[in-house]
Amino acid sequence: MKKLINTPATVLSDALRGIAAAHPDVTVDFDNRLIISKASREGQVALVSGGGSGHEPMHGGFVGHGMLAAACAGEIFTSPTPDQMLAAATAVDSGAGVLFIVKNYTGDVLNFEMAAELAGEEGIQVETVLVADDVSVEDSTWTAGRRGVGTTVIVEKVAGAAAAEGRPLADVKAIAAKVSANGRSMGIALTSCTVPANGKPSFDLPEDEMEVGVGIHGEPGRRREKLASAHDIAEEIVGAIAADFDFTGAPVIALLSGLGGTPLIELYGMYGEISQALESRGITVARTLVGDYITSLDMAGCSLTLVSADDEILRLWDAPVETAGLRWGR
Amino acid sequence: MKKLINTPATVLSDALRGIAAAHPDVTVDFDNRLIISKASREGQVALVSGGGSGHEPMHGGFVGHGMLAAACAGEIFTSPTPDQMLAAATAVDSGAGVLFIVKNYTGDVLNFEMAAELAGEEGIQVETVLVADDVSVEDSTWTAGRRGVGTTVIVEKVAGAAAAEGRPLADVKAIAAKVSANGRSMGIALTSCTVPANGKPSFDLPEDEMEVGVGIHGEPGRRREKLASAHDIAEEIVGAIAADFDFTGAPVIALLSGLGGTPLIELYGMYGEISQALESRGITVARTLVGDYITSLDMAGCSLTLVSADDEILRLWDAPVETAGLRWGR
Amino acid sequence: MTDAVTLATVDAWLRRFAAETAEQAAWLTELDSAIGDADHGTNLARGMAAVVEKLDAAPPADIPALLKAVGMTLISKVGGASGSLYGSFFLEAGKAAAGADDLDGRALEAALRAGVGSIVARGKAEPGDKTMLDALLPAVDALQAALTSGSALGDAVSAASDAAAAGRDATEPLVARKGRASYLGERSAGHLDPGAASSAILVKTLADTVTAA
Amino acid sequence: MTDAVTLATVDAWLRRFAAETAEQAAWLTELDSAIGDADHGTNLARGMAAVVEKLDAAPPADIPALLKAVGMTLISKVGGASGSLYGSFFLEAGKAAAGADDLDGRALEAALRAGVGSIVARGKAEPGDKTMLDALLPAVDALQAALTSGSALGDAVSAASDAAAAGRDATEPLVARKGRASYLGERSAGHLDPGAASSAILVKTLADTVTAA
Ligand SMILES: Nc1ncnc2c1ncn2[C@@H]1O[C@H](COP(=O)(O)OP(=O)(O)O)[C@@H](O)[C@H]1O
Ligand SMILES: Nc1ncnc2c1ncn2[C@@H]1O[C@H](COP(=O)(O)OP(=O)(O)O)[C@@H](O)[C@H]1O
Ligand SMILES: [Mg+2]
Ligand SMILES: [Mg+2]
Ligand SMILES: [Mg+2]
Ligand SMILES: [Mg+2]
Repeated sequence: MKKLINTPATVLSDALRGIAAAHPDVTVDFDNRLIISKASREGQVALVSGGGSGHEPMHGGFVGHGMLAAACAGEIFTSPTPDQMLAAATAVDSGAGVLFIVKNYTGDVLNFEMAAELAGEEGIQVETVLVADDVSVEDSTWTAGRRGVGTTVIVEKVAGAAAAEGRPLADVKAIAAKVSANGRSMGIALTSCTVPANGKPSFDLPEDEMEVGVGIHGEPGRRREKLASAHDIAEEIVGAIAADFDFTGAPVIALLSGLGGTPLIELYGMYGEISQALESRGITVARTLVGDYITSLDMAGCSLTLVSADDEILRLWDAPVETAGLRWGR
Repeated sequence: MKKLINTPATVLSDALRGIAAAHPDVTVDFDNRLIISKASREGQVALVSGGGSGHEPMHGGFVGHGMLAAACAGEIFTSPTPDQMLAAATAVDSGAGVLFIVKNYTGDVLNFEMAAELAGEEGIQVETVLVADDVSVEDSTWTAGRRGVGTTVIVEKVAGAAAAEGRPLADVKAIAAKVSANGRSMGIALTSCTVPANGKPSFDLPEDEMEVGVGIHGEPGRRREKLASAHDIAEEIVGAIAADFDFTGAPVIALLSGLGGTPLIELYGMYGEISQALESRGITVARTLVGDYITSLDMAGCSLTLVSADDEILRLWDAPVETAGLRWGR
Repeated sequence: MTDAVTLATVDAWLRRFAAETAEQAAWLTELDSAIGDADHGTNLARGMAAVVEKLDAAPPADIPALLKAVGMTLISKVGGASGSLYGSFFLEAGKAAAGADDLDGRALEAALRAGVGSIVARGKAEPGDKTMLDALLPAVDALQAALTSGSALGDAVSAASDAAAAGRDATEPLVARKGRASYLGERSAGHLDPGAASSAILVKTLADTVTAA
Repeated sequence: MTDAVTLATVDAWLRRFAAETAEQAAWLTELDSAIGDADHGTNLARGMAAVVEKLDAAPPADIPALLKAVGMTLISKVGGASGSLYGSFFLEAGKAAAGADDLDGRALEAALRAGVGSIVARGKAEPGDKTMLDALLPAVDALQAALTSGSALGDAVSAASDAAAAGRDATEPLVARKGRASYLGERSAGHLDPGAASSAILVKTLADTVTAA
C-alpha cells in the first residue's frame, strides 16, 4: 500500500486537521469529527449529512453557504455514530429544524435513525431524506435496497439552496425527496481501492478486466467484464440508467465523478462519450459537473449520475453556493 | 495499462470533445486544439497559455473570466506547436495585446518563441512570462534551468485578474513576472504515471520507495528515498522550498496539488502536516488551495507551491474568477 | 464451572471477546473485503478496545449496567451497521437483565434473546439473509434447547457456540439480502458473512469464559 | 551509388527516416521514458508520418522546397523540443540549399551544417550537453573530413553515420545539461539521449539512401 499518510489509524484525524487549516470558513470539531459551516443561517433549516470517510469532497467539502450546515465524518467507509449526528444537529439547529441527508446503507440508516430519535428527545425537529439511486443494485423490498451514491451531491446542493431561501423544513424535505426520487447513478471501476487499515486492495482485478456496477466502498460490482473502450462503457452506463428511469421528459443535471484515482483528462474523454450517448437517447443535459465529487479512496473509475430537473430544481441548482467542493455565485 | 479511454491516439481529441460538451462557456477549436473563453474581454489584455496535455485542469480548466483567454493543448506531455499558439493569439487579441504564460521547458519555450515571432509579424503585440519555480532542479546558467510547475496556476489567476481590470500589457506582464519570481514548488511521487501511447509506467518504483523532486511529466525525480510519513514528506518539501526563498517576509498563497492519482483525503492529511511545517518556520498562509490543479496523468503524489504575496497579489487573487477549475466571486 | 453467570464472568467474557476481535480483526476485515467494504474487523476491534477502556475506567456495578455500558460504547465508537446492531444487542440484553444479580441459564437465554430481538427489530433481516443473525439465532435456540433438555450451563453455552459456528458456516452458500453484501446479488454466494463470523466469536468467547469460570 | 544528392534521393531519405522512426518509435520513447517524458518516439513518428502525407499530397519541386516543407510540417505537427529543433534544422538546411538543384558533397555538408547551426542557435546547447547535437555535430564534422580527404559521397555519408552512432553512444555516461534530462542531474548519466538516438537514425537513413541510390 502506497499512500500519503502518517499511519492508517490517523488518516481521518489527519485529514480533518488539514481541512481545518485549509478552510477558514468551516469549524472542525475534532472530538465529534464534524465539519461545521460558519456561514450565517439564522432561522434557516440546517442540512446535516455524513457517512463513512473516503468519498471526499463528499460530505465535508460540501459544507458552507447554500449547501450543508454540517457533515459528520465516520471512519473510512464506516458510517458515523449517532453521537456525532446528534452533536451536529445540536450545533447547527437554529430553531427551524434539521434535515438529515442519508445515503441508503444499513449502517448509515440505523445510525441516523438513532440520532433522529435522540435529537427528537432533545426537542430538535428532525426530518430525514434517503438517497438510494444506484441502478446497478436490484431494487427489492426483500433486500437492503439500492445504495445511495452521486444523487446525494445534487440533493445536498438543491436542498441547501432551498434552505438558504428560508423555506420551512417540510418544503426543504420535499425538494430533497424530489431530487432523490429523480436521480439515478451507476459506476464502473478499473481498479479496487485500498482501505488504509486493510493495507491491500479490497479486490483484485486483472489488467484486462473491469468491475461494472460498483459502489463507493470498494465492494466488487455486479459483474466483471473485459475492459471496454470509453465509448462502450458510456453506452453501458447510460443504457442502464436510461432503462431505469425516463430522462427524456425534462432536462437533466449530469454529474460525472471520478472515483479518486482517475485523472481529469480521462473523465473528460468519458464525458464526451456520455454526452453522445445521452443525445442519441433524446436526453437533454441542462447542467454538467465533471470531476471528483463522490469518490472511493484511490479507486480508478467513474460514476455517472443523472437527475431529471424541473424549473425549481434548476433554479436552486444555479443559486449561489460557497463550499470547498462546489462554488459559484459568490 | 488501465485507462478510461478509447485509444491512446485519441485521448486528447476525446477529452476536448468532453470539455466542449461539459462547458458551454468555452469554445473548443478542435483543429487547433484550443480552448477559448467566451467571456467578454473587449479592450483587455488576453492571456494565452498552454503546454503538453495530461496536467488537467491546467491549462484548459483555467480558461474563462478573470483567468486565461485561451489555452493551447499539446499532445500528452508534448508542448503545443507555434501554429496553435498563433491561432490562439489571433483568436483572442482584442487590440490590447497578448501575454504568453510559458512553463520553462525547452519545447514550450522554443515553440512559444516561434509563435511570438509569427504573431509579431501579424501585428499582434505579444509579451511572454516564463515560470521556472521547481526547487528540486538546480538552477544554473549552464542548464535548461528550473521546470515550471505549480506557480503557473497562480500566475494565470493573478495576471488574469489584472487583465480583467483593464491594466495594460506592460502592467499585466510585470504582475505575472512578480508572481513568477515569488513562487517556488516541489513535488514527490509514490507511483509513476503511464503515458497512454507508451502503455506502461514511465518508471518503476518499489512498494516501499518514493521519488523526491519529480516534475509533472513522469520523469524520475532528483532521488529515490524510502517511502516516508506525510509528516516527514511535508518537512522535506517545505524545508527545501523555504531554503530556496525567504517566505517569512509576507503571507503566502499555498497550493497543494494532487498529481492525478491521489485522493483528496490524502491531500488534506498532507496539508495538515504542511500547514504545521510552515507555521514552525514562521511562514503565514493567507490563502490555500488543496486539490488537483496541476497533475501528471495518473501519478500518485503531490506538489506544493508557495507564492509570497503582497497586497496587490492578494487583491488580484481574491478577484472574481469563473473557470472550470477555479471559481469564486461570480 | 458454575451454574450462573456472574458480573465477573460477563466482564471476563467481553474482555475475551475484545482480545479475540483484536486477534481476528484482519480475518474479519478480509471476509468483509470479499463481499463488503473491508472494515468489519477494524471497526469491531476499535469498538471493543474502547469497551475495555470503559470497563477499566469505570467498572460497572452489576450485569445490566455492564451490558448497557458495552452497548453505549459500541454505538458511539463503532459506526457502520455492526456498531449499531451490536450496540442495540447489548443495550437490549442489559434491559432484559434488569434487576438480576447473577444470571442463571434461563436468564442468560432471555437476555441474549432480547438482544437478538433488537437486531431483528433494527435491521429487519430474516434467517437466511446472510447476516449475523444466521449465527446468533441458532445459538440462542441451541442454548434454549440444551437448557430445556436439562444440560448444565457450561454444556448449554458450548452447544450454543457450536450452533453459532454451524450457522456462520451455513452463510457461505447464501445470497445476501441484507447489508452491503446484498449489493452483490449472486456474487455474494461463496463467502462467509463477516458479521456471522464475529457473532460466532462472540458466542464462542462466552462459552469459553463460562466453562473456564 | 551517385556523387550528388538528387531531389529523389532527399525524398527517399525522408521516407526512409519516416519508416525507421515508426519502427523505432517504441525504443525512442523507451529511452525518453528513462530520462525524459516518454514521448520522443511517438512524437517523431507522428511528425514524420505527417511529412510523408505532405510529400504525397504535394510533391515539392526541388530540394530547398522539400526541406522547407519537411521543416514546416515538423514544426506544426510534432511539438515539444524536438519538433521545434528538427523543424528548424530542415528549414535552415533548406535555406542553405536555396537555388541548388542537386547537392554535391560540399553542398550537402553546408546544408546539414546550417541545419545543425540552427539547432545550436535555438537550443543553445553545447557539445557534451547530452542532446541530439552530440550525434549531429560529429556527423557533420566527419562528413567534412571525409570529403576533404577525397572520399566519395557514399563513403563520406557512411563515415558521418558512423560518427553519429558513436556520438549517440557517447551520450550514455554524460550528465545532461539541456532538455528534460537535465532535471535529473546526476541521475541522467547511464542512459542514451533519445534525441541523439533519433539523430543517429536520421544520419544513418541518409547514408543508406545515398549508398543505395
Ligand atoms: N440488516 C441487517 N441485519 C442484521 N445484520 C446485518 C444487517 N446488515 C448488515 N448486517 C451485518 O453487519 C455486517 C457488516 O458489518 P460492518 O462491516 O461492521 O458494517 P458495514 O456494512 O456498515 O461496513 C454484515 O456482515 C452482517 O452480518
Ligand atoms: N536545448 C537543446 N538543444 C538541443 N537538443 C535538445 C535541447 N533540448 C532537448 N534536446 C533534444 O530533444 C530531445 C527530446 O525530444 P522530445 O522528447 O521530442 O521533446 P521533449 O523533451 O519536449 O519531450 C532530447 O533527447 C535532446 O536530444
Ligand atoms: Mg462500513
Ligand atoms: Mg515532451
Ligand atoms: Mg463493513
Ligand atoms: Mg520527450
